[in-house]
Amino acid sequence: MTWLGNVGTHLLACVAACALALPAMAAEPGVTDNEIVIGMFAPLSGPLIAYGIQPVNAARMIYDDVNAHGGIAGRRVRVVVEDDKCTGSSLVAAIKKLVTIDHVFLLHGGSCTAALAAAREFVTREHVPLVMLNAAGDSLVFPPQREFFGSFQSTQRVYGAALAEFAAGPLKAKRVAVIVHDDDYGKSNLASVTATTERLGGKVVAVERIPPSITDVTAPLLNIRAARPDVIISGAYPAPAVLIAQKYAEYRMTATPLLQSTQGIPTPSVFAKNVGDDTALVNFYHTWAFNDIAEPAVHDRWYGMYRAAHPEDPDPGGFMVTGIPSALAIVATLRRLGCDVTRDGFVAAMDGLDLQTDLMAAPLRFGPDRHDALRGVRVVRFDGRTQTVQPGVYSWNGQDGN
Amino acid sequence: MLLSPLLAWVVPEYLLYIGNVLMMDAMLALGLDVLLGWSGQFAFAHIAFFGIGIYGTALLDMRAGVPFLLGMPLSALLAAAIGFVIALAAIRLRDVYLALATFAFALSMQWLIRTWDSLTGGPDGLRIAAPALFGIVVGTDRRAFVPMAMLLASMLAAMLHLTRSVLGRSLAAIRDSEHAAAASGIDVRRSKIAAFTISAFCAGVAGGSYTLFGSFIHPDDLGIWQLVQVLTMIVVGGSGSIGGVLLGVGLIGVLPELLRLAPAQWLVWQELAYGLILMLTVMFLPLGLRSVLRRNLRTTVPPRTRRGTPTMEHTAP
Amino acid sequence: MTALFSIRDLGMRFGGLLALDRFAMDVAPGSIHALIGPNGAGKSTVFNCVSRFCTPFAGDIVFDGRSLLAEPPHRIVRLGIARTFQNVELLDRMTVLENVLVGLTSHVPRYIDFLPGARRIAAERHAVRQAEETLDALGLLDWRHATAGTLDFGRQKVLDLARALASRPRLLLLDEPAAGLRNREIHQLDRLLVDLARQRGITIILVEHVMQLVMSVADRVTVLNFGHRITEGPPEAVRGHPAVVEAYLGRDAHA
Amino acid sequence: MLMLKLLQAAASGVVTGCIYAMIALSVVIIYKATEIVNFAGGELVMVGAWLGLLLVGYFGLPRPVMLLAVPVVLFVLGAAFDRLALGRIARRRPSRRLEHATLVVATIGLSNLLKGAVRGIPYTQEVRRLPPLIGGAPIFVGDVVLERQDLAIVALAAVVMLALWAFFRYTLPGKALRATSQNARAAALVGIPVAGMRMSVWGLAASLSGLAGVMLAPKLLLTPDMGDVVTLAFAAAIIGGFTSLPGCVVGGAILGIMQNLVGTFIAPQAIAVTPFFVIMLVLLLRPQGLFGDTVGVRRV
Repeated sequence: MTWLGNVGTHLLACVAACALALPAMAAEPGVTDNEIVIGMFAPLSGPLIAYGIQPVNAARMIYDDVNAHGGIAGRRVRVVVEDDKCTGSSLVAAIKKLVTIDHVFLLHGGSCTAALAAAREFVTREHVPLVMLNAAGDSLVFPPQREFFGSFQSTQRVYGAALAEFAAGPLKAKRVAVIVHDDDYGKSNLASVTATTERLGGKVVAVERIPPSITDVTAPLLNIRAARPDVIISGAYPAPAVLIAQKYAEYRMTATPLLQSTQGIPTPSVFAKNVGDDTALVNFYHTWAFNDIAEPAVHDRWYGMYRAAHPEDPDPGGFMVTGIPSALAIVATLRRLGCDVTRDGFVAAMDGLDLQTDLMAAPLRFGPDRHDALRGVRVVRFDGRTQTVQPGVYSWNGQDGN
Repeated sequence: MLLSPLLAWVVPEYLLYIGNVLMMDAMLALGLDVLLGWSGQFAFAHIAFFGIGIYGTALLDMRAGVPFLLGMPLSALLAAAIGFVIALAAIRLRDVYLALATFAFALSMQWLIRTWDSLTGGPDGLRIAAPALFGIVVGTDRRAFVPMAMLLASMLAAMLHLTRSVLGRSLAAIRDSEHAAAASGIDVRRSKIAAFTISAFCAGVAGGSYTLFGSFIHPDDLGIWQLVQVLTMIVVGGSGSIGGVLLGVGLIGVLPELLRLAPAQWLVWQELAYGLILMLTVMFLPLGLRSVLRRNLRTTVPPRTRRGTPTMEHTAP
Repeated sequence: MTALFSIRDLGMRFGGLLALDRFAMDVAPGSIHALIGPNGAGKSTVFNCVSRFCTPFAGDIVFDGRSLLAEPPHRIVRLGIARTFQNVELLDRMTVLENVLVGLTSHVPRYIDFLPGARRIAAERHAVRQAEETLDALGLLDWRHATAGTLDFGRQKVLDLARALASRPRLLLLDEPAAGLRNREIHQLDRLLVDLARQRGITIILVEHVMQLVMSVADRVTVLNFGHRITEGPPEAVRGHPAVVEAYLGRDAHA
Repeated sequence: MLMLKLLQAAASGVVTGCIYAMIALSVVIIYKATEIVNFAGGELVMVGAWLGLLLVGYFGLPRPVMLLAVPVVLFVLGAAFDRLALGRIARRRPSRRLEHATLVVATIGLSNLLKGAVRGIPYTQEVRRLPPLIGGAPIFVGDVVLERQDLAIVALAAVVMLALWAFFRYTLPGKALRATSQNARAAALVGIPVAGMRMSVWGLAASLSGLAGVMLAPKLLLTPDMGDVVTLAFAAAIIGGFTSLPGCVVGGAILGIMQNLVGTFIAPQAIAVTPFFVIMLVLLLRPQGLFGDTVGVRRV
């Protein structure tokens, strides 16, 4: 329970200190004697609600828990939630409302990197810290920007690098085939797979960039089969990921391991049911940034907490946990600030974050020149029924594919 | 208009942003209405012309150093030129085929923007550098508000002129009956091409105006759903009339922002609500909300006393 | 007699259906020429060919010594041919006045939109005055600001005619002007047509089912069935023609 | 190897093409009867598929019952849409031209409505799949792999196409529908209930879409956005001429094969744009498609 801290002992000291610091802080937006306002935004409508509704609920659960335990330095956390629809214009409207109408202290949200990028100039100009919820694209944290903190469940660079490393290491693969989408996720996934593979002495023998709307994956899989790879790395989204696994089995390619990035497999049991044929999964691996698969105790704790906090949603999907790490990082940083809560102070404190949690595969770390929190993920073998976490954490070295 | 400089300084940036978006949507919708409401053609290409306006203005500024005041009209002209070529090829098609051909054009343009990385930034989107007007860098909602209002005002003036012009009357005639229009000497083909071109030009201007306050554009923002939003505005307000279109832009544009006041769990049903609004409007108010507002203002009942010597007399059947 | 307007061996096909088969007719200047025949005989197709809405595969249409087949639809009215429509093709959402202004299109210079303000306004005023004269002549002036779609059917038919007359045609094609009118109205139409032809010298081709009108006003009648010309002649001669009685009059006489 | 690639791409393309064809058939019969392009065609497929999953997966109904129930429910949905929305629009006619745009807008409204309704159900947030009706090991023809369910899809598309063709050609209601579509006024004169005909066409098309959804769900995967596939159905229909039933199937197969060939020999990135190019090219060069019986070009 590192993140909860020693609430009782600090409380009195802080309240006293805050009373002294009060006049200096009156000007900081979103912070009063007894309240810190956090502006959250995520897709609550439209095609991508799976990345918004439950993660936001999970983050709120963390804040509610903090409040239930006395708040942070005597202040309660108040959350204002807005819908961003995962479109640029709606997201910018949401952020501008949160900042200029609700006067929030910081922004916490964003599930879609491309939409979030539309807010870059405004956030930078207003100097509002923006902690990304679960966006897994790279464009806002590479190169790092002062106000943006992200990659709490890692980014495409990490997924790509981890799978390439796993392929070169335990699987001893020399020839790698890559299948990704023709969007920003696909671009950075491919870049880091290529760079890592080449660094480790392997070779990318086939690159297939497919549209997310693809209905027939025959062509890319024929191309891959013709390239005779030792391993196939896929960065596809859920529906194409299923089509790929099916076609891969149909073409008897299951001797070649199939490695899938997280975004294609939100809930493994549903994925297996969709593929419909466990023989497709005899040699199947995927990345996962969380420890809830490896350790049932971790799973039970966080899912139990969610069910208690949101009894109306008793069966959360696999992406629910993606709302948690960023909230934990915010709470930990606010605690370190104590009562002297300013935006500049928050940014500086975030830059020094080094948070070890039971939930994440690796520590969440920031630095002045590093605003991507998580660089290590686990690789999980999945045969359609059971998930076996492979030993070790696979990490991105911070350079490949930059 | 006179108030706008004042407004731009006292109003929170969020509201200014909404205002700017509404003004841009108004230009987009007015342009689409030239095609849909005036000449009765149904086409999806509008969103592509909007994209050409955005990417054209931004790239001319950033890559070639062409200032906004030159780059925006140039991009709009480019949109108009492409619109003209499409019109030449597509205008002879029947209604449905025109809709389908332009549907395909809009989607392939989106694909082209997404795929042509080196020019457009492709799937990473494009950061738009703030343009300068007369040496003043704009790029924020506050500074863009007045130029946006001026752009919209000029477009409104042009539209008013168009409604009173012979071309405007010809388009209205084509919308109501192509046969009667042609038999009365209206060159239907030429008028339709003109409407298509003007419409594309307006979309280009609307796109160019986006660079005044928008700092980023992504190919995902140029999809069919965005066009359906504009379409909803026109249909709900009342197509074929400037006032109706502005009314629709105001209502439908503000709706998602009003919904922010609603409980979060309602938001999931937004899409359904849009569909319902669209259907109910075309079912019960084929001329849009405007017709409700105007019903009391303008009467179409003929006067009781009549002068002149009628050659033919009619009583109601 | 030199014909102002003649149709020569016209052939028109819709898919597999032969709509017109070597159809021919000549119309003398200043005359009222009726074109009759049962439903689907091809009468409206003749008009649509003249309006250039459809293109025949054979034959020619000549007006004033000039072939119409080379002309696009909007040029026809400029040559002096105006028409009305069987089911009334009004510009429903425009006002009565605007409908007639549209009819004046062929007399408005095409560059008018680009004229300087004062001259444009003067030209527009002139057009409105002409339109109002036409409306006045047909008794629709009081409705000039009404939306055309809201008029009753009878007035809509008059407006359709007003729009056609506004172009000051030399040849007027009327597609069932009497359909749906009452007896009294038909009587007035009768007077109007005669007036147009005798006083204003407008040549009229009349497609009509109301035989009472045809027999009263027509100088000449052409009978059409299955795309063929069955017979042609003065009304009295046609009335007694056995093919006509069988194909057409026998059924419609009761109407 | 090249030959094998070519054959496999073609075989698989035919199957996907038949999926497009099934949806295209529904779009085309509506167009033939009412001259409306149904932009909600894909959403009807989507609703059918989710409904099938609901009946089998949640209520545990046996499959034959589901196969019967889905078309029935969809028939009601389609007929109700025509009756309540389109019929009302067609009756009050501000102007003929406007009416057409309005009817298209109504189908766009229906598309959003259905999508939004399904999206509101939390279960649909994740991609789902309906297990195939026919399972079993794939069949090898030489080195070309053919899945049994794929063969079933091809067979079904052919059967549905033939059945519809026969229906329109030989049965009385079918003939009445054809007459209605060719000349509604004349049809009304000879006593065909035009409004009822239109309604049943919509019902028929919707139930066909629903059936297609149930059959295709194992291959397409269920999401609230799966209706976007209607674009591909449009392309298939346009290749075939947009009014021809066999044209849908041939057009679908051509498109499916073309997409796979483009993906295999040019770049998979170009797969998405292939149907759009096909639509534009066909409309530019040969608007009547391969088998269109009406010319898509007007004189005015």
